[in-house]
Amino acid sequence: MQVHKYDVVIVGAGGAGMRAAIESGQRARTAVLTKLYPTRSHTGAAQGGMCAALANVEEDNWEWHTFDTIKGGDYLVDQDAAEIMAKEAIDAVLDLEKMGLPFNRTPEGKIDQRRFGGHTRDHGKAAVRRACYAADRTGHMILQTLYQNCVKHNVEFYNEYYVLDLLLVEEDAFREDGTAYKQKRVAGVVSYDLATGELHVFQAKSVIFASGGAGKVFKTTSNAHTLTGDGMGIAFRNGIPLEDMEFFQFHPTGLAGLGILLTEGARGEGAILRNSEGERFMERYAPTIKDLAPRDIVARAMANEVREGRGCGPNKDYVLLDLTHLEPAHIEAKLPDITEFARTYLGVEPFTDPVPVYPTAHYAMGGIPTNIDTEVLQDNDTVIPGLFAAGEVACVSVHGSNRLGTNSLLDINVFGKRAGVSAAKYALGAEFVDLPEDPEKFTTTQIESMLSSTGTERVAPIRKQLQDIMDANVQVFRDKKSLTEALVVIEELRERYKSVSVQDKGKRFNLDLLEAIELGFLLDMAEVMTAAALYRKESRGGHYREDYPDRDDENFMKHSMCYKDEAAATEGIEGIRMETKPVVFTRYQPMERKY
Amino acid sequence: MSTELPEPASKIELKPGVGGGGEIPQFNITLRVRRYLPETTADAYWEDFELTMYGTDRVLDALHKVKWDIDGSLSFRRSCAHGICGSDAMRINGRNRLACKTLLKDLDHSKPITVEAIKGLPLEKDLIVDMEPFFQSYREIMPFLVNKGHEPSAERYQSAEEHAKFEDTTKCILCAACTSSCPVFWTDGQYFGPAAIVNAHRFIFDSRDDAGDMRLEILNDKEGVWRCRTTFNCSEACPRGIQVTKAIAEVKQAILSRSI
Amino acid sequence: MSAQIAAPRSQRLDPKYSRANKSRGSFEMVAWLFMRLSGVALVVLIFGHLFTNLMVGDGINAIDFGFVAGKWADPVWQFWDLAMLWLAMLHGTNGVRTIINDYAEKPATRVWLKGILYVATIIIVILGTLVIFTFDPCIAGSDLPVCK
Amino acid sequence: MSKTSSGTLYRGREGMWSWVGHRITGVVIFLFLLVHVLDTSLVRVSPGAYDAVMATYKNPLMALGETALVAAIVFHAFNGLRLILVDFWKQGTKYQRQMLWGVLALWVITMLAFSIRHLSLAFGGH
Ligand SMILES: Cc1cc2nc3c(=O)[nH]c(=O)nc-3n(C[C@H](O)[C@H](O)[C@H](O)COP(=O)(O)OP(=O)(O)OC[C@H]3O[C@@H](n4cnc5c(N)ncnc54)[C@H](O)[C@@H]3O)c2cc1C
Ligand code: HEM
Ligand code: SF4
Ligand code: F3S
Ligand code: FES
Repeated sequence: MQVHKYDVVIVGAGGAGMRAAIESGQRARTAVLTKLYPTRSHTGAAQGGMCAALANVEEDNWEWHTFDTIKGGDYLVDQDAAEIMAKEAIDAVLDLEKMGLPFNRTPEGKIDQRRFGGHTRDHGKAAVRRACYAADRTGHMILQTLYQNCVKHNVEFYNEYYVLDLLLVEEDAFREDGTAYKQKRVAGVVSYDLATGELHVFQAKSVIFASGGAGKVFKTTSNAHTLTGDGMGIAFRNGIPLEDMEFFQFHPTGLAGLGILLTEGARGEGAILRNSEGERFMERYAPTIKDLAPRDIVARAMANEVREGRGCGPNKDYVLLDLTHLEPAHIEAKLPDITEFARTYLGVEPFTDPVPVYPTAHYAMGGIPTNIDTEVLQDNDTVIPGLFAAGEVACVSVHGSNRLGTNSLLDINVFGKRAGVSAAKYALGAEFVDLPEDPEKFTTTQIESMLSSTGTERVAPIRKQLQDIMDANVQVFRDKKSLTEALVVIEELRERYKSVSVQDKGKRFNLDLLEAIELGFLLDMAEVMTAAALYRKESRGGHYREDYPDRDDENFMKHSMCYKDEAAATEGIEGIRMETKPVVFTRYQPMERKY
Repeated sequence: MSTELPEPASKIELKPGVGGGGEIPQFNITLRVRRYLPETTADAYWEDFELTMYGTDRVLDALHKVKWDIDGSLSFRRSCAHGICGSDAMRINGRNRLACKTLLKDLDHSKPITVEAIKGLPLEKDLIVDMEPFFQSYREIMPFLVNKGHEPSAERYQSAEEHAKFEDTTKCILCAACTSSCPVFWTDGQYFGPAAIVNAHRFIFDSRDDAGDMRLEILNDKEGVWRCRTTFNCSEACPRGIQVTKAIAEVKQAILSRSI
Repeated sequence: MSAQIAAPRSQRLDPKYSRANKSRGSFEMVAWLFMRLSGVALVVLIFGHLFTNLMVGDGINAIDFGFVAGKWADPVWQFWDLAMLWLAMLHGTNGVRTIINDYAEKPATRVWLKGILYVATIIIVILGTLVIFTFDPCIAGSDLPVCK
Repeated sequence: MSKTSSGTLYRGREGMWSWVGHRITGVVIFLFLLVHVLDTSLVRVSPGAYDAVMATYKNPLMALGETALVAAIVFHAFNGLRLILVDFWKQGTKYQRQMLWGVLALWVITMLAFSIRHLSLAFGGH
């Protein structure tokens, strides 16, 4: 084992991690640990755009953006955070432009903007052009630009280092009212070097989690194979709660059967959805903004069309994204990559034929709870000094129960930057926390037992069954029955996971071992998502309970907080404690959500 | 785009059988993988796997099938699975391709499909190579915007024509398919390689950048652009369809016209 | 216990991968340009050479001491052959130099091979030049009519 | 760095194979040039010596060799011009493949003409 000391350690080199690194790297000694080469991070897959009320092409302002974000999130958004994000969005885009991001331009040479779902002018009057973009590879350009600037600023990367544990110590402390509690403090992280199989302990004053999402819990997903919820899983195991995990976004337009995403930007540029009768069905579900309604609404509408027998194809299990009425030259200029996806992976020519699409698991609205300075919370309001989180892994709650398209690239930039600044600032004024005894013990035991296990279970079948049940039972529509069924299967799989063994016993590039560890995180996250979904007996945003089809502000206008607690049980699930956290309101009162 | 589009029809007649469909074909393949397990055997060797695959499967799916169902020790990098992260460049049937973008149905099934690591970078295990020399070249060409003037308060303007000059090379995902397909790079590992030049091009021709001269200076080296023998392997290998050789030619010309 | 260890596979690189010293000036560029310019010139020179020597009249059968003497009696052909010698040798030498750079990995091998190449080139170029300039049609044993 | 046997040959396309050809012909011509300068130098030794060497060139078997050499030169020359166009003509990289077919076509024509003339001279000679 080797020990390294840094002021700031950042876990993850996606958009959030690198945006933080650019800030903290210039202020304090910073290391970035990432399980992938930085440019392999899934931020690079984002296509459509990043929104900011620049008002470059039409009238717009950040207050409207705030409103859209809050309404899009079905009022479960923390309004102070949304306000900050919408306000700082403008600088976030300009920062990227100054770092060199090659945005598409208007004829005058300004940053061009396009429409995206749920973004409107003047509180819902009409769709507005707010998304800044670089063709349909905005995320790619953001990731590259951030990496380029990390190179410029000589940020230290530890590539292919898997962070497997967080080192927290607990101290006795007292609240203002005199009650005693355990204050968590961060000491560092434990990581596994893929190339050598060695463990490295990183002692740090500040740790930022920016490890991305957990989409691989589902079978049909736009997420990368490597998005296995590691950061959330590590936090959860270490007693940090997870917020709003029942809200998972299903993106309407994934390539049918594959899940590969076709950006909402396609609809922003004028593409529309049709069912087997050739009908533009969104006119029925969202008469004002139709195909540009927020994702939860469109995804549900699609699933509903399929359920009611208006799906296309031999199994009537998808609908169509129609671009055929658009100019080929226009599509080629604005959406070159996704048209290529349709050609490569489905063999469909989007200029002449509509493309088969179906909702695909896309984005975790929930995650590690933080405040607006990205400090991680150990309960509803106690900050863990030195621990920060940003990006998809975190839940500042700017997305509430449903994220608007383009708000995530924005989130990673705004809160990534804030995390970098806050972490460096904290580290410069703090002392190292002593490492606990045998800091790597948990990880060593875990690895050893997997390598030496004589069990007969293999990773792949367990993961496949997990993904299948999640797709079948915890997708766009859910109810008590489907969720409980899912939980039974998950418990069974967890049991089988205990006797999982790996075939590769080596030290070098043992990806077999790491897939096994990742499966552990997936199982945890699936359980938490399902438990939280059972707990929330209402329908809101991305979470739709058929047995409770209405929003219930009286009982559920609050965030869920899921704790690991051996002594507790929620909805019959052992080891999980469910609490709630109030939503922050500033000026928008909940209204019915109509488009 | 600021022109208003006419509203599309609310209902249209669909062509019969639109959106594909029908049975997905199934077929058998032999996947011949170049294995290298330094911890158990000293030398690389070929191993064959007989698999039943489907029409929509890619080479990556075949590799996963082997790893997940047959031999967990088979090692390769991958992440996004749709050609955007650049993890899984490998030599498929003798040519550099992304495993996640190569559909099995497009390959010849009568012969084994060979899969091996990309050439020219140190082999670590199975299909995994050490990417560090590759990234080192990338870092050396100053792959970041350098701007000497005052920071403007809003964005810098750039016309669509100026943008078009370097747009092609912004698509690079650093997969190394090009560099490791270059005959010069195989034998002279010191050559900067096409990927580094592509990324230099991306900045040299960006109207907002002020360090183009420095990059041209770096590439005007004995291991720089003059090393390129225009074999076009790089252009043919690039999964992003970047006109790599053209970009290199433009950099050569920029150096020439600057010196003359 | 907390030893300072450099981050592997990050900015700092194993010296074995680092590039050899930068080349000075624009030698490589000039060499590259020369290859193209000399190439164009060589097309004319070599095709003319081949044509007059192999295609016209009796072709190769006509080539003998007298043929050479006849040609070099004309300063145009003297100059032609001289240019061809120099350009082809420099072009070829530079070409082979690149090939050595490509395939010889060890610096020592590179130096040796290039040394041999340059020596050979110098000898051949000097020899050829001398032959063209000091050509004497009436050298001992010549039975050409001019010498009678 | 782990060295290990390198697997299959890279299946490059036209660009790579034309380069292989260009390289091989370049080296062949260069080696011939060295010899050719040496044999021509014999004109400084004695007419007899020169004529004796020239006589070997006139052997019909050598004629085949000469044809091969000219084939190499012609390919190298035409492909060299193609490379120059790739480097300096704006559309060069786009049409490199078509230009290669052009090179090969010209090469075949030139070689047909040359071989007919040269071989009939060499074989049919005196
Ligand atoms: C196909 C697709 C299209 C999208 N399009 C848009 C869009 O148009 N607009 C928009 O706003 N949003 C979009 N999103 C959402 C958005 O891209 C993501 O939510 C966002 O990029 C997440 O960024 P991140 O930095 O949090 O995580 P990521 O970019 O996923 O990065 C995670 C990082 O963490 C590292 N990591 C993970 N686990 C570990 C570990 N255990 N140890 C060490 N390192 C670890 C990884 O190596 C990686 O570097 C899209 C998402 C997808 C999947
Ligand atoms: C007939 C006219 C000729 C033309 C148009 C021509 C053109 C070229 C060009 C353009 C190159 C550069 C290739 C590159 O940089 O990729 C080149 C390379 C070369 N030429 Fe020529 N050449 C000609 C004659 C010759 C002759 C007579 C010789 C031998 C003495 C020769 C030997 C070489 C060699 C050895 C190379 C290097 C090949 C390589 O690097 O792969 N060439 N030629
Ligand atoms: S230029 Fe193309 S092949 Fe080369 S690294 Fe970039 S994307 Fe890959
Ligand atoms: S393969 Fe190599 S030789 Fe030049 S054209 Fe591409 S860099
Ligand atoms: S897995 Fe990302 S490019 Fe293939």
